[in-house]
Amino acid sequence: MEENSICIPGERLGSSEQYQPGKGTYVRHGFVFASIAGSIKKESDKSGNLPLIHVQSIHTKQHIPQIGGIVICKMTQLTSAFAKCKIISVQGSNHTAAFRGIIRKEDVRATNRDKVEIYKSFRPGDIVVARVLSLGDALCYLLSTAENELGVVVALSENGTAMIPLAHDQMQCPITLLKQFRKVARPQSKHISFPENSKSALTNESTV
Amino acid sequence: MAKVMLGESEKWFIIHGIQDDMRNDGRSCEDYRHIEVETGVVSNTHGSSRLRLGSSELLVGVKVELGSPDPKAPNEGLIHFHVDCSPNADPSFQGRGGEDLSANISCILTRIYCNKSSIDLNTLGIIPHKQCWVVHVDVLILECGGNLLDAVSIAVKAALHNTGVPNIQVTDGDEGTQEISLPDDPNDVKFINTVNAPVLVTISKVGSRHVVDASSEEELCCNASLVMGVTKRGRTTGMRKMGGGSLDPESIPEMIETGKNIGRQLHISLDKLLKTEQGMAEDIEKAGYL
Amino acid sequence: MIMKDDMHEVVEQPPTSKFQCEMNALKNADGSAFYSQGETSVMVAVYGPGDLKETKQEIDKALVEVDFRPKLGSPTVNEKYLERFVQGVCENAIMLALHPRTAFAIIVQIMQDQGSLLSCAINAVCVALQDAGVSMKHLPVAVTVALRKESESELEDATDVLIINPTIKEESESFSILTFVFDSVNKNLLCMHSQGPLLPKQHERCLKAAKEATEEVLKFFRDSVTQKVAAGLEL
Amino acid sequence: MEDIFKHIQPVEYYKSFLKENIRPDTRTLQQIRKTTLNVGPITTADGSALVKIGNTMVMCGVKAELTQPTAEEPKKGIIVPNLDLPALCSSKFKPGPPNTQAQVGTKFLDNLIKIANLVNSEDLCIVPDKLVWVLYCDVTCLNYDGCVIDAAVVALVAALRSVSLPSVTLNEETDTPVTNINEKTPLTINCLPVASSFSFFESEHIITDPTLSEEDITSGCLTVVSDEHENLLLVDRPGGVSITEDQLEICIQRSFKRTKEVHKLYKAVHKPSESNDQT
Amino acid sequence: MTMPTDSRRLPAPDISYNAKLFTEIEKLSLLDDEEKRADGRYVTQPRDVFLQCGVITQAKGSAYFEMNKTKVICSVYGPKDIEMREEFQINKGKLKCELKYAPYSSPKHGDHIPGASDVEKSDILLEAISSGVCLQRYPKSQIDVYVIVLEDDGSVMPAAITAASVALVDAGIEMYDVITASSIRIAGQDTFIIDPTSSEEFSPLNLEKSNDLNQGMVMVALLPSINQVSSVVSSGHLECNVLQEAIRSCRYSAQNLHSIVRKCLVNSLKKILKQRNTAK
Repeated sequence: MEENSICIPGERLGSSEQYQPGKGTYVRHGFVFASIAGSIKKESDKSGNLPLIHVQSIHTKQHIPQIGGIVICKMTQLTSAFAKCKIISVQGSNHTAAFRGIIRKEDVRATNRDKVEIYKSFRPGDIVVARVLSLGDALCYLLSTAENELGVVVALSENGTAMIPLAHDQMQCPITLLKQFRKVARPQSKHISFPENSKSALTNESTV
Repeated sequence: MAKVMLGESEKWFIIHGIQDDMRNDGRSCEDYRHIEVETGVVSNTHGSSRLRLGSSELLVGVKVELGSPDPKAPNEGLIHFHVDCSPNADPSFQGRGGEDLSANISCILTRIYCNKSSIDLNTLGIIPHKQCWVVHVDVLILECGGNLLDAVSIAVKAALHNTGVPNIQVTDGDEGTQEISLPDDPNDVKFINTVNAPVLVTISKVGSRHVVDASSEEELCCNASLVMGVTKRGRTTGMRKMGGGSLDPESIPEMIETGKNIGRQLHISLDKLLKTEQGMAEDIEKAGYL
Repeated sequence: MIMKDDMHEVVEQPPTSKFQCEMNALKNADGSAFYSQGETSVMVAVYGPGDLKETKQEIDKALVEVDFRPKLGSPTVNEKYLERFVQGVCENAIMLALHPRTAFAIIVQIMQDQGSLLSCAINAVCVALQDAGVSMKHLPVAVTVALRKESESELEDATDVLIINPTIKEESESFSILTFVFDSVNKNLLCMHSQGPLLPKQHERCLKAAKEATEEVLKFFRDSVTQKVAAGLEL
Repeated sequence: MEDIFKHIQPVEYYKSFLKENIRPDTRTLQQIRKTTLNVGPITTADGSALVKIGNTMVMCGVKAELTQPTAEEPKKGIIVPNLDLPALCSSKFKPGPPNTQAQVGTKFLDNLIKIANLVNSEDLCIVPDKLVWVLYCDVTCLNYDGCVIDAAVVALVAALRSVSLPSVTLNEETDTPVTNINEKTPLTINCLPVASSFSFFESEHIITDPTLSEEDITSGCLTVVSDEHENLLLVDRPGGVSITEDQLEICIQRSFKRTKEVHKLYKAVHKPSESNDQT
Repeated sequence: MTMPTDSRRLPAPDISYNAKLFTEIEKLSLLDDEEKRADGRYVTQPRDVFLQCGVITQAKGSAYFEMNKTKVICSVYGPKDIEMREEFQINKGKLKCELKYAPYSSPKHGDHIPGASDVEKSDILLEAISSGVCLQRYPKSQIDVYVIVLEDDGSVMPAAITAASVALVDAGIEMYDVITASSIRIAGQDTFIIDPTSSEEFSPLNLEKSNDLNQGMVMVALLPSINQVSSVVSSGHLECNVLQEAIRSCRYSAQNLHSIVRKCLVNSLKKILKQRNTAK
C-alpha cells in the first residue's frame, strides 16, 4: 500500500505486528483496520517502536471533547461555587448542539486557588478557552482554566465592544475605559495586533 | 424490559456458563422454561388465553368484528395485532414508554402471519368488496421475564385456536343486494383453523454459543439474536435479527436449524395441550346442560 | 369608515364606540386587556417577566411566548400563523435586554371574530403590555385595510373602495386585505401582511391610508392610558 | 480560524464582510443564488418537482386521489398543501409533529393557493356531492439553508403544473368509480406566482435571498409573492426591525425582477422534452 | 372510526382512494418466457445505482442513494450532546435512527403520523448499522441518523441501510466497516430474484397461484470486510434450506454492492482532495 493512498472504513491496513495503530484505525483479530475515510499516513518511530499508521480524515470531522483536550466555551451561568458553560468548539469543529461544561471554583486558577471568586473571573457570555479535566457526570464535562494560556479570550463590555486584556485578572473596554475583572488568557505574542481588538483577542487559542 | 442490572463479572459468569452448556437456572442451551397456557379465560371475548413462561406473563384476547375488506383483496378477511405493555410489568411503560416495544412486537406478529398459509384469510371473507370478518388480537403484557416474543406468539396461537367466529348467513336481498344475518345461538361458531399458525422462536447468541428462551439476565448478555416464526412442519414464516450486535455468517445456519427443531417441539406440545383444553371445555359445557 | 379614492371623502362616519377597551380586565394576570374594535373583540393576558426552564433561557434577553387561542377548540395552523405576527411585533417593541433569562407569556384569546382580527389582536396586546407596565421602545399600532371593487361603476380604474378596519362581511367582498403595523415613534413599518392581488399603486395607497388611520388608534391608546392613570390617582 | 470566528461572533463576522459590500458566500447584497428546477423526479407522485436555491433543496410531490366532497362545498375539489421540515434537513428541527415554523409555512402555502387561485377547485369535481379529486401537495425540505418558502412556492407551482389527471366516471349501478388511465388531461394552472424573501441587517442593509446563517443574525424575513403581471399576491413581514416605506418599495421592485427570471425557468421546463434548466 | 384531527396540519379528507384502484390492471408474471423480468433484467441482475455524498450541506454527513426508481436520502448529525438524560451512557455513544416515507413515495398517499411499520423499519435500520459504528469512541454523545424515502420502488430497506452507512462515513464517524445490504424475492424453490422492484416484492396480496410453497423475501445487511451479518429479515413462507440458500445469495450480492460503494466513496474523496489542492 503506497503512502497517501485513500481508504474507507473497514479496509485492512496491515498486521498489528507491523504497525502501531493510530488515529482513525482499530485492531481486530491481529490486524489494523481503517475506521474513517481518508488518506493513509505512516510515520516511522525513531525510538525503535513499530511505525505508527493512522488515517487522516478528508471530511470535516466532528470532534467530541476528550480528556486533556482544549475546548472553547461560552459562559452561561455563574454561582459562587462554579461556572457553567456551553462547549461550542472542539479542535476546530463547531458544535451547534453544544455539550455542557462546568468550571469549578478551584479549577479557575493555578495559584491562589482559595481566593478565587467566580464573579471576578467570568461573566455570562464570555468566550473562554479551557482544558477538559474529566468526562464528568451525565450533564457536564469538568473543565479547568488553571493555566496561564487558558481563560477568557473574548469578553464584551456593557456597550457591546470587545474588551482589551490589561493584566492576568483585568480587562478594559476601549471606549468607556471601564475596567472589569476576568481570568484572562495570556495573549500570544504572534497574534497580538494593536489597532484591531476583537479579532486579536479571539485568535489566542490557535496554538494552545 | 424489566430493569435487571448486571455487573461485568456477573455477565462473564453467565457467558462462561453458557459456553459449558450450563445456564444459571440449570437448563441446557436448548431447554425451554416451564410454560403454562390457559385458554378461554376472558368471557367477553371471542377467544382468549393466558400464558406464563418463567416469570413472563401475558394475556391475549381475540375479538371478531364485521368490517370492510381491503380493496386489494376483496375476498379476504383481515387480522390486526395490537400489543399493550402494562405499566405493571415495568414502570418505564407508563405513558408512551412501552410504545416502541409494542410496535415492534405487533410488527413481528404481522410479519409471521402475513402470508397465505398461516391463517386462511379467505375463510374470513363474507361478501366480496363489502363485508368481511376483522380479527383483532390484543396482547396485554403483565410481566416481563425474558423471551417475551416467544411467549406472545404461543399465547396468540392458543387464543386464535380458541376463537369462534359466528356462522353467518348470507341471503340475497332485493335488487341484487345481499343481506347477512347473525345466528341466534351464540355457540353456533366456527373455530379458526390454526394448524399452520406459526410460533416465534428466539435464538440468542451469547458468547460463541446460542441459547433458546433466554431469561432477562441472559438477554442482557446477548447482543444479537434471531427471531423466527416456525410452523408445525418446520418451515419459517418470517425472521428478523434483533439487537445491536452482528452475527457470524457461519453461525446463522446453525441457529436456523436450532430454531426449526425447537419450533417443531413447541408446536407438538402446544397442540397436545390445546386439544385437551378444548376437550375439557366441551366436557364442562356438557355438564352445564345436564 | 369608508373613503372614496382621490378626494378622501368620508362616506360613513365611524361610530364613536368603534374602539373599546378595558384594561386590567383579569385580576390575576400581570397585565390584561379586553379590547374590541367594531364587533371584533379579543382578551389578552400578559404574564412576565417570569421564570423559565434553564435549558430555554437566553443569557442576554427575555423570551416572548405567544399563545393564540381560537374562540372554540384547540389552536390550528390558522392561529399559529397569526401568532407569529403578534410574536414578531412584541419581540421588537418590548425591551427584552432588560430582563435576561426570563420569559413573557402573552395569551391572546379571541372572543369574537368579525373581521380585522389581526390588527385587533396586535392592538389588544399593545394595550395589555402597557397595563402590565412592560418597558417598550415604542407602541406598535395596527390597522387593517381592505380594497373592494366598486360594483356600480363602469370606469376602469381608481374606483376601488378603501375600507379601514373592515368587518367580516366587507372582508369577504374585498379582493385584497392588508394589515400594517407601524411603530408610534418613527411611523416605520414594523410588520405587515397583505393578501390578494394588488398593483403597486394600490398598495401605496393602502399604506398611506393606513398610516393616516393610526393617528386615531394612537389617540385612543393615549385616552385609555390617561383614564387608567387618572383612575389610579383618584384612588 | 475563520470558521471559529464565524461560529463565536457571527454578527461581527458578517459586519466585516458588509464593510466591503460583499457577503461571506461571495455574493453581492442583491444577488440571488443559482436556482435549479427539475420537474418529475418522482414517478409515484402525480406531479413532482425538485427545486434548489443555492444549497436549499426542496421537493414537492402532488398526489391526486378520489374522495367524497365536503357537505358545505359539494362541487369543489380539495387541495391540501403541507410543508414538512423534517429533522433530516437541519439540526434546528427535531423529529415529531410539525413545529411552529412548518405550520406557518403550511398556512402560507394554503393562503397562496387560495389567493392566487392556482387551481380552480371546480375543475377537480367529477360528480357533485359524490366524487371529487383531492390533491395532496406535500412539500418536503431536504436541505434547510434559508429562503425555504421561496423554494417551496416554486416547487409547488411546478409540481402542480406537471399534474395530469386520468378521466374518471362514476358507474351509476355499483356506485363505484371507473378510471381510464389512458385518457389524461393536464391540470389548468391559473397563475404562476413567485416568492422572494429579504432580510434586513441593522435596518439599513437589505439582503436578498438570505442563507440560513444570514437569517439567524437578522430578525425576520420579508416575503413578497408576485405574479408575472406585477400583481402583489402576498406580502408577509412578521415583525423584526422596522423598515421604511422606501425599503419596502425596493423589495417589491426586486421581487418583480425575480419573478421575471423564475418565469423563464417555468417556461423552460414546461416544454415536455426538457426537464432541467437553470437561471 | 375517525382519527383525531391533527391540529398542526390542514384538515384533509378522512378517506381517499388512488384512482388506479378502479382500473383493470393486468397482472404481469414475474418472469417472461425468456427468463427476463418486467424491466428487462435477468434474475440475478441488480439495478444500476447512483450514490452521492454530501448532498445535505446542513448536516454533518449525508448521502443520496438511487436504485433506478427507488430513491432515499439520508443525513447524519452529531456526535452531539445527548438529548435525554435517561439514555446517558458514560462509556458509549447513543445512535438514533428515524426512517420516514415521504407522503408521495408510494402509490397510496401516506399518512404523516408514523405507523407501527415505520417504527419497525427504523428499528431494523438502527440494528443494521449500529454494529458497524465504533460507539465506544463517542462517550456521552448521540449520533442521529435520518432517512427519508422519496420514492419506493422496492428494496427500500437495503437502500436505506447502504445510504445511512455512507452518510456516516461522510460525517467522519468512526466505523468498523461500510455496511451494504441487499434483498431477494423468493418465488419458488429455485427462483431467487435479486433486488426486486415494488411489483416484484413479496406481499400476500399479489401472490400468484403456485404449487411451490416457497414464497417470500429476504434482506441481509453485511459488514463485508470483516464478514459479519448485521441484519437478517425475512418474510413469507419458506423452507429452512431455501431460506439459508437465499441468505447466502443476499450476502453475495451485498458484497458486490460494497465494491461499487467503495468505488463511489473513493472517487468522491479524490475529488475533494483535488479541489483542496487546486484551492491551495
